[in-house]
Amino acid sequence: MSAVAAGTARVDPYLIPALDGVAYGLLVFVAAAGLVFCFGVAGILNLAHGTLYAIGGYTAAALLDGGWPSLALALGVGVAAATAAGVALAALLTRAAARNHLTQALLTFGVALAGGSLLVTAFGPDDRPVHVPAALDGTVEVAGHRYAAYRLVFIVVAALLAGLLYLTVRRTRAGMLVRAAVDDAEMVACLGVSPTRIRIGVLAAAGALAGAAGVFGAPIIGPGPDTADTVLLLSLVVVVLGGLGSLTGTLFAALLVGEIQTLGVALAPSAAPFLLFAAMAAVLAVRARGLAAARRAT
Amino acid sequence: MRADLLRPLRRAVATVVLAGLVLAPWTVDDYTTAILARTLALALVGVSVALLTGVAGMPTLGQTAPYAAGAYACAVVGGSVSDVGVVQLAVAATAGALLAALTVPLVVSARGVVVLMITLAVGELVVTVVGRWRSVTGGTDGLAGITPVRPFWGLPLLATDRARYLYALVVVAVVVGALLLVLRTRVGLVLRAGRDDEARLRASGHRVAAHLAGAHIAAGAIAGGAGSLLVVAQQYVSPADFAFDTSALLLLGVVIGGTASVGGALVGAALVIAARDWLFGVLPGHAPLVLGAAFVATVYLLPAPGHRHGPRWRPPSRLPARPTDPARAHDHVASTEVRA
Amino acid sequence: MLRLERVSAGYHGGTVLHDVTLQVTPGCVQAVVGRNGAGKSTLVHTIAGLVRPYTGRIEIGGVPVAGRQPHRIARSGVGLVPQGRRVFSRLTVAEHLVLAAAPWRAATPGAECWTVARILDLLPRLAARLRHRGDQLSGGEQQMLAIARALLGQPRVLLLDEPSEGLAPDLADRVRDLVGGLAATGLTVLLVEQQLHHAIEVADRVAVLEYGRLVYDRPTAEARADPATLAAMLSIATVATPPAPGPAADFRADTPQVPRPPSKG
Amino acid sequence: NRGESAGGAPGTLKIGLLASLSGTYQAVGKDLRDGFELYLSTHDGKLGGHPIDLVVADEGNGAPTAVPAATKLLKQDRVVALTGIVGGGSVAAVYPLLNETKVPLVGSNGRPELKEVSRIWHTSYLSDEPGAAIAQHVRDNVKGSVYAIGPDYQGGWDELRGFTQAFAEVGGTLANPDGKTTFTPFPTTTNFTPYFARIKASGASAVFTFYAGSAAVDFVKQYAQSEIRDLPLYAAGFLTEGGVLDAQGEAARDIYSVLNYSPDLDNAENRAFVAAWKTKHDGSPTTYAMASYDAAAVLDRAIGAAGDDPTPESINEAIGKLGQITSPRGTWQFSTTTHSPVQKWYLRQVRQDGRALSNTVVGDLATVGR
Amino acid sequence: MTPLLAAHGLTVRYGSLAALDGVDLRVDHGQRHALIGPNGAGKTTLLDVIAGATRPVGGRVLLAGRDVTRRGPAARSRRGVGRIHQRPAVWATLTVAENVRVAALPHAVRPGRWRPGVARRAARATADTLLDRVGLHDLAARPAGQLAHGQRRQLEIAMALAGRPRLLLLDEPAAGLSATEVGVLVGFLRELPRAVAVLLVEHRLDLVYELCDTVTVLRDGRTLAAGSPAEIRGSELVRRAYAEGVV
Ligand SMILES: Nc1ncnc2c1ncn2[C@@H]1O[C@H](COP(=O)(O)OP(=O)(O)OP(=O)(O)O)[C@@H](O)[C@H]1O
Ligand SMILES: Nc1ncnc2c1ncn2[C@@H]1O[C@H](COP(=O)(O)OP(=O)(O)OP(=O)(O)O)[C@@H](O)[C@H]1O
Ligand SMILES: CC(C)C[C@H](N)C(=O)O
Ligand SMILES: [Mg+2]
Ligand SMILES: [Mg+2]
Repeated sequence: MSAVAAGTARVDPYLIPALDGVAYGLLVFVAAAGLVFCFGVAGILNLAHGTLYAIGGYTAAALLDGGWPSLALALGVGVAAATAAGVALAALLTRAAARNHLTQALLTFGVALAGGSLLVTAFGPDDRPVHVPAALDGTVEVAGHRYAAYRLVFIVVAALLAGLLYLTVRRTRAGMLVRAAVDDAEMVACLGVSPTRIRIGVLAAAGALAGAAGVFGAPIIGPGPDTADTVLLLSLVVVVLGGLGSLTGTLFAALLVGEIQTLGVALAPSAAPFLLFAAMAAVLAVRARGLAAARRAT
Repeated sequence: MRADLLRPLRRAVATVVLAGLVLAPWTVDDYTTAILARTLALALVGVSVALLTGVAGMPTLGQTAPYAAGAYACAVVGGSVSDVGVVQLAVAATAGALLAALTVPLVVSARGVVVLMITLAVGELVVTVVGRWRSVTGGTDGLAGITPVRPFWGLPLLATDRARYLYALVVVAVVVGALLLVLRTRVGLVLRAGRDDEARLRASGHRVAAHLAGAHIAAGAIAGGAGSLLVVAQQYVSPADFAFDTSALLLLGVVIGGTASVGGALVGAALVIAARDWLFGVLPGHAPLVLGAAFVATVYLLPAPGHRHGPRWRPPSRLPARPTDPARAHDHVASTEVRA
Repeated sequence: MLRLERVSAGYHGGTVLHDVTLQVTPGCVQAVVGRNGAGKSTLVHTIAGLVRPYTGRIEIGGVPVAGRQPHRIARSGVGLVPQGRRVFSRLTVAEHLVLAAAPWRAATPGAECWTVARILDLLPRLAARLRHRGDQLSGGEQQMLAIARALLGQPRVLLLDEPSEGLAPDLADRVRDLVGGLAATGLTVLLVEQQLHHAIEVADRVAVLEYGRLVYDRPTAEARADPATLAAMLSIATVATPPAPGPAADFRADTPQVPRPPSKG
Repeated sequence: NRGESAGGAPGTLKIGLLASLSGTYQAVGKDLRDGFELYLSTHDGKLGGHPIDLVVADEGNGAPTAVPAATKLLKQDRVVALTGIVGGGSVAAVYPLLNETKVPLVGSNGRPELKEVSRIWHTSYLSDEPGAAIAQHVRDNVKGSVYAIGPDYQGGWDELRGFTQAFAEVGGTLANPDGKTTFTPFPTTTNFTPYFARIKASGASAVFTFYAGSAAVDFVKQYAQSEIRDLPLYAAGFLTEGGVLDAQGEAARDIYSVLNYSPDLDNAENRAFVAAWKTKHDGSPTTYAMASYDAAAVLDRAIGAAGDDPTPESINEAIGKLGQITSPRGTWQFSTTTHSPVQKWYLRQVRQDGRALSNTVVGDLATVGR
Repeated sequence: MTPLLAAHGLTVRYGSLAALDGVDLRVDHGQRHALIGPNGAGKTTLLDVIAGATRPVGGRVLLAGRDVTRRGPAARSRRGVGRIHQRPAVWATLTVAENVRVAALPHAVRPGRWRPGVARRAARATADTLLDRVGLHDLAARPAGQLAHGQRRQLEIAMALAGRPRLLLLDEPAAGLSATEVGVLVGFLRELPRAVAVLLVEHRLDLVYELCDTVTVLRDGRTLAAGSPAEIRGSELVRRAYAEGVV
């Protein structure tokens, strides 16, 4: 009896961080979804991903007033704006996309720098407050601990997104076309489909995902001058850690990042600043060895 | 575009740039000279990035790590052991090479974006360590008031911006010259081959992992040496000098300069860094906007890639249908492609 | 159906194809042979839009297509089996088949529509590999997939760039027969082939490319009757079928201009 | 020919202002610039009778961008004095340049520990002073131990050390398990929930902290939704200062903080300052703007006292002789040892003020300064 | 005498599919050995295993009596295994001549004896001769990425020979070559020093029967038959194997 109590006592302080790790990981997954699609699946390195997210975030900050209708409105406007930005990016990318990732990086990083600067000019240098619907603003009781209700929202959003993405990418013709275009855009053209259209579609979809993530994620990450960088870095980490293009891999990577930044911090606070990057380097290096061993030369 | 035009053009540009660099400190004010000296150090890191990214095919965001190792090693040695520039340079290069050697197991088997992320992680870890190791590095506030150096035993201390700049220029010229010579030997050939197709290189009997490790360590040594130049140039060093955005800008500068070309990387990295520092001065608060727009514009100005569609943006009618020996028809493309 | 008129094309401003003029009528198989590097693949790519011609006219079904984007050309009914297979390495065989299928595009009148079932019946090896990704297939299996991919697009003009490469002999024969059968249903076929006997067996006409110029273009019957000329063109000792003795005409003198067969419709 | 033009009328002087106009602390940087410009515009664009050419440069995210910008101000524009500078790290990086060019710095925000301050002046504070000022109050009002947490960089170390040292001196105990302050990685930490779990487990009765900028927003918002939201939160005033308070919204209600300034201070100087500020900007001025305004005031008097042809040297000398300075925060003077203000600190609480929340002064704390 | 190559019980599995299932193979010094079989029989996989590009889950590879199963492709190449790939693999941005030189480099001097310049000069000389012989001399300065398909195959042949192999693994060397170039290839193989052993995978059986003295037939990852060309040619079993590959 007392052993059980002692056991619970030892576990108890870590319960909330562990739960939070899940919620935070799912938030990261939602934030990264656009990049998963754009970079992981379609092979377009979009360093303006964080900026697309920030567009959604600022929209949420501007439109949310604590009621449900405003959430719907913000979602609509945020997604539309970020989609439009994605399409604009695709238009800029047409010539560069024929080249390699580094050129894409140059262009999209330029867009991110300029776009971030414009957003700050438009919305000011401060972090903007976000008013979520009152029903979500409170806390809920979890195993005797209080926990922010809004964070639990991400369990639902992430599950929906993951399912949707998986079905689109794996099961639809559009998803197959996108994957095929990464391999050989010319052969896709020879099947009668314009690679330019695919690219525009990909960036529009990535923009929409990032915009939606920005609206949903605004109460937790951003919107502010650093939001774009934070989201971009986390997303890149998660996408690459997840094995580029694998949705389940990305989901696990996001959860890992989430737990490292919560449970890991709670367990080993002094190592906290090193945890994320050390884990990332280690995982990637080990996996690269595995891949190197399995590489087939034909 | 033609090789026979392009090559003399390159030569001419290189000569003008070099002459300009030598004469610069007499034509501009101290401020610009100081910035140029710092820029030279960063451009040398850019060269090491190009060596890895373009020549060896390992895109990197982590050259700030050996750069930092070199800089702090130099600062520590400068403060307590020797004020001789070449000694500091050697120590810094060794420190950079050692750090690079330590990370070899992490990077050699990875490729592409994965290397990018691993090196990013290494860079961030090193910056974190540097920021917390206060007794040696002075923490996040950095080490200020570093003693001036003399280039060689018996020479006077470098007391002016101009002297420091010239010292940096000589070191950069020597290192880049040496690197260019080495790359013209089979070392460069094999590295480029590995970038194209590694499996084939292995099938031909080359030890690819050893080549890559060698390139990585050499790049680390170069970046370490650049660290010592940074310390000389700005007499101050802090973890912020090695932040992620520096790596990112260097990589982009290298892309602008043409990833596989060492000279291009030097110029590209220098341009980007100088633009950043200069824009910060003249356009307070709007530097990112201008810099970003400049990056976008650069993509459109970069030479066209070798593309199957041929001259899309040129009206075909302007091209004379040259009756050519098919064996020779593409020779001019050859020389531009290799450098692209 | 497929008409090229004085087409020049190449890469990066250099010219590979010089003034090629060629016409393939529906129901015909036009074979193109030539030494390595002669420009056969460049010709195929130019028709498919992957290489943009510098000058000249290309017509498909009477519509000029030169300079159009590849996907527009593909939509006008051109199917391509490229050299080197170029299957999508990360898509499974099944996904290739789904992607390539263009059921909305009517088959050539008189020809049966290509369905996945029909393909798998023709190439049973693929049926056993449906869940393999493109890069997990053997060379021959990839070639089969490339053929399947082109057929499922219900092409009216089929460009085959060395389709028998990497196929085991029996299968290569089967593909050759298939090509003949396809033409019989009214398809227009351009067949690039290194194994001359394959080409001669199915083709209605044989053309020879040399340094990017069309130096020979005759009905197969003529080529059979005069194998020595063809052999000389290709600077080989014999054409697979034993050569019948005949006068070795100087082809350069009498075939500067390609005689055009009357259009069948 | 720096100060005097040929006609005998006072010549134009160049003053350099270096502040973060981009990057993490850009809100702070803009306040520094606006505060200084406000002083100029309410004083005919003149300091000490000389028309001023204010050259603004961007400090960016820290030292690497601050150094070239400062080099430009000092070596190209040849300013007679430098002001601003948000980050302590930037000050340390610029410091050797100041010695080289012999130009005084009248800093208005970040202040690292420096060995030699003959040319360095600050109108803001030393980073350990806010914590030291509030320690006694916390000791008197909290029954039980206090948990100390802050960002892991020089600023954070100094702010927290100020509190924990003074707190221990007056007999307070920390709730942190090992008795040492918990530091969170900076600026990477955006999720504080795991730390809140540790605070909960420690059984603390209150929390003391320092964050600024976007980290402050994250901390406060998450605190309000955490399981320790009922614990009183004491902080160095930057936690709820200026724009971050708007972003925090309701979550910031009731937080206690300590600062050398609040816009609702009741003195003539402040009323004029706040009124002038509000004609140009939305909202109330911050301590950052106020310190920069004061830096202008300091330079105004020092240039006036530096003779007809003020040089960097003479201005520096004059600053040392200023004595009492009347300021929106009340009167203060430079400490002779640290060259930073000996000033009074106020206890503030976030409360409803009309429609918005604001930092309301609820009491005076100690006067601090060495 | 120990055979040049001895493979025992080689097994490679991809999921439930056994690409190789306990294959034994023996190639003697100087032997011309053909490997044939329908598509997907496992021929390329077997070459991959011998060259070290694929690790088998079971079995051993012995080169001149030494177990090299755990060695990588580079080590095996330095022990005299040269190969060309089914899909021509060349270094696209290097020129044709540089391709051959790089392929020659590790083999130009004995390892351990470093004499500056010797390797480079030797590699250059090798490149010149070989390019002449495969007929790519005119294209020597062209980036290999611009070669036509068949030209790449010729280049790869030159690259394989530049490594002075003792065992030459050829994966469909004649595929995509025009009749003229096939003639050149046949000439090449005929003129190879007698000591060089060849393991030839080819679907053009006329070439196989013409060039090789031993033929091994693979099917579904197993050895179906082995023997002299005459035996294999007449074998009903082999004929059926091919036919079944079609159905
Ligand atoms: N991308 C390219 N860039 C430049 N030149 C090229 C390119 N592709 C092919 N060439 C050149 O064009 C010429 C014709 O090539 P093509 O591929 O059309 O020949 P081919 O007749 O198909 O040869 P093969 O039988 O070997 O496939 C060759 O000399 C080749 O080197
Ligand atoms: N990486 C892989 N993953 C899964 N299956 C594979 C992989 N590589 C090869 N296979 C399968 O193994 C079998 C043997 O392939 P291999 O390439 O050795 O055939 P092959 O005899 O060379 O055929 P071909 O004559 O068509 O080139 C094929 O059925 C192929 O699908
Ligand atoms: C905004 C301020 C609280 C910054 C802090 N003084 C620092 O040193 O960075
Ligand atoms: Mg071809
Ligand atoms: Mg094979």
